[in-house]
Amino acid sequence: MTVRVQTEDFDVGLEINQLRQARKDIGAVVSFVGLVRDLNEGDDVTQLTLEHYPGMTEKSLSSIINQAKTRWNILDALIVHRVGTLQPSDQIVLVVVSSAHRGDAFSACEFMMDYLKTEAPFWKKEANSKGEHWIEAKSADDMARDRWKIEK
Amino acid sequence: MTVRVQTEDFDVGLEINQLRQARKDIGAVVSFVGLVRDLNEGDDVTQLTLEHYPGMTEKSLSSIINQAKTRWNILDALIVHRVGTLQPSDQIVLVVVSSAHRGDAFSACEFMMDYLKTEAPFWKKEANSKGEHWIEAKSADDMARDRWKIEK
Amino acid sequence: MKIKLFYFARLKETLKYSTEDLELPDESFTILKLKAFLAKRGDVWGQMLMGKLKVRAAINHELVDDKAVINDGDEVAFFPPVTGG
Amino acid sequence: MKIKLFYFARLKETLKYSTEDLELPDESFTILKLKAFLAKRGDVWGQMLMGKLKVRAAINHELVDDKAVINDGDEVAFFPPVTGG
Repeated sequence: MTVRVQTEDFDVGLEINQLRQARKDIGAVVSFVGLVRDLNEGDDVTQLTLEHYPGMTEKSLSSIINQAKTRWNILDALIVHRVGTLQPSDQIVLVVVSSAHRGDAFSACEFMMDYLKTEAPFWKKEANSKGEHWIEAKSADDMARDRWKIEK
Repeated sequence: MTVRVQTEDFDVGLEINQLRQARKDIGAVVSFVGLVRDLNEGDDVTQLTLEHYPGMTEKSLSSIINQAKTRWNILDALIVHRVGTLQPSDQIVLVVVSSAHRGDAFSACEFMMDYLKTEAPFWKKEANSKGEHWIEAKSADDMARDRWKIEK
Repeated sequence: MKIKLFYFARLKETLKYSTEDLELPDESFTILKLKAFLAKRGDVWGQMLMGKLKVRAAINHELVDDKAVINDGDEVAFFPPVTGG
Repeated sequence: MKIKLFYFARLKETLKYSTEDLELPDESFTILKLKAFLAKRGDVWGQMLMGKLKVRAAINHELVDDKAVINDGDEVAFFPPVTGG
């Protein structure tokens, strides 16, 4: 179980391979990559700056992995999240989950993203042709997280 | 939208990068990799042989992508499935979906795997220390597919 | 009428056929009637196509059920439930 | 008692503070009481901490609500709802 917050980019293929190592009990690997879009709610995005709370952010990401582990049979999990200044098409976040079976891997990966979006201390500032502004939290993200409180 | 059936291995990182190309409208990429486990229903697996129906298999995979496209807002999708003789920890199948938003990408990717498992003409023959046998279809896979007939 | 037949996986292995060209008496044939026709070839054919095993069929690369009608020139395939992925 | 304070994102930018060491009068302090205490520093503090903006708080890296009690030596943080991922 690994958690990293970094300014550098990440290599999805490499990260998946490192997570798999030489294990032969993995039947399914699900990965999620979040990227900077050049259009957000109608605005042309030129730049995105990500801030975090060193210490708390890493604890929060570890806690999200641990929650996923108690709910699903997962073998390993990785979260890498970038901070600093990013451009459209840059990678922001990577979540990888390995499991014996696909159902657990899919659910755990989506659960981790939904919790990361609403509970991990990261904040985005967007720059477009009109200037800079902090992104507002979306109620859709809260609803995505709250689904997991009722369904299994 | 790409579909490939091949004996050669695939490179997950490379496939994701090719799917992304230089697009700046992608916000989420979800990928699934299915692997050969060294243990299946209590037996030690030494080898797995995959057979398919050339022509029909490719059409079936394309149809699965098209069904996903009508249900979710996805930007691009890829299915690569290997055939021939594989060993434990070998990669069997890759499904990658890109979308503006993560919900669509997660649902479409899982939907495609559930349909692939139950509708695409592939057959697995497993070798273990006791000999060889054809894998039986699982009712759990039918149930996983049938979920999509009621929920959206 | 003439059809092309394919067998896959356990069926191919047991029947020892992967493909064959078949001339059928000129009448209306459904998948079920074709299975019964082939089952007359002997024990193993009856066991494979009309026995306890689940057999799925395709006509021209489309999954069909027992009632589907076969036409001249069709490509028909028999195989077990799929297990890929 | 002494606490360490952190501000993030819009709060940090507007208050022009990222962190500070704060000596509080020796009495029981909740997050709400600390917000009110800081709000007395002036308009922008009141707007940021007691205004329309949603503010979340953490004590020692754990998310807490307004009723949470602050102890001597705690690390307290104020920030907007999170928007990463």
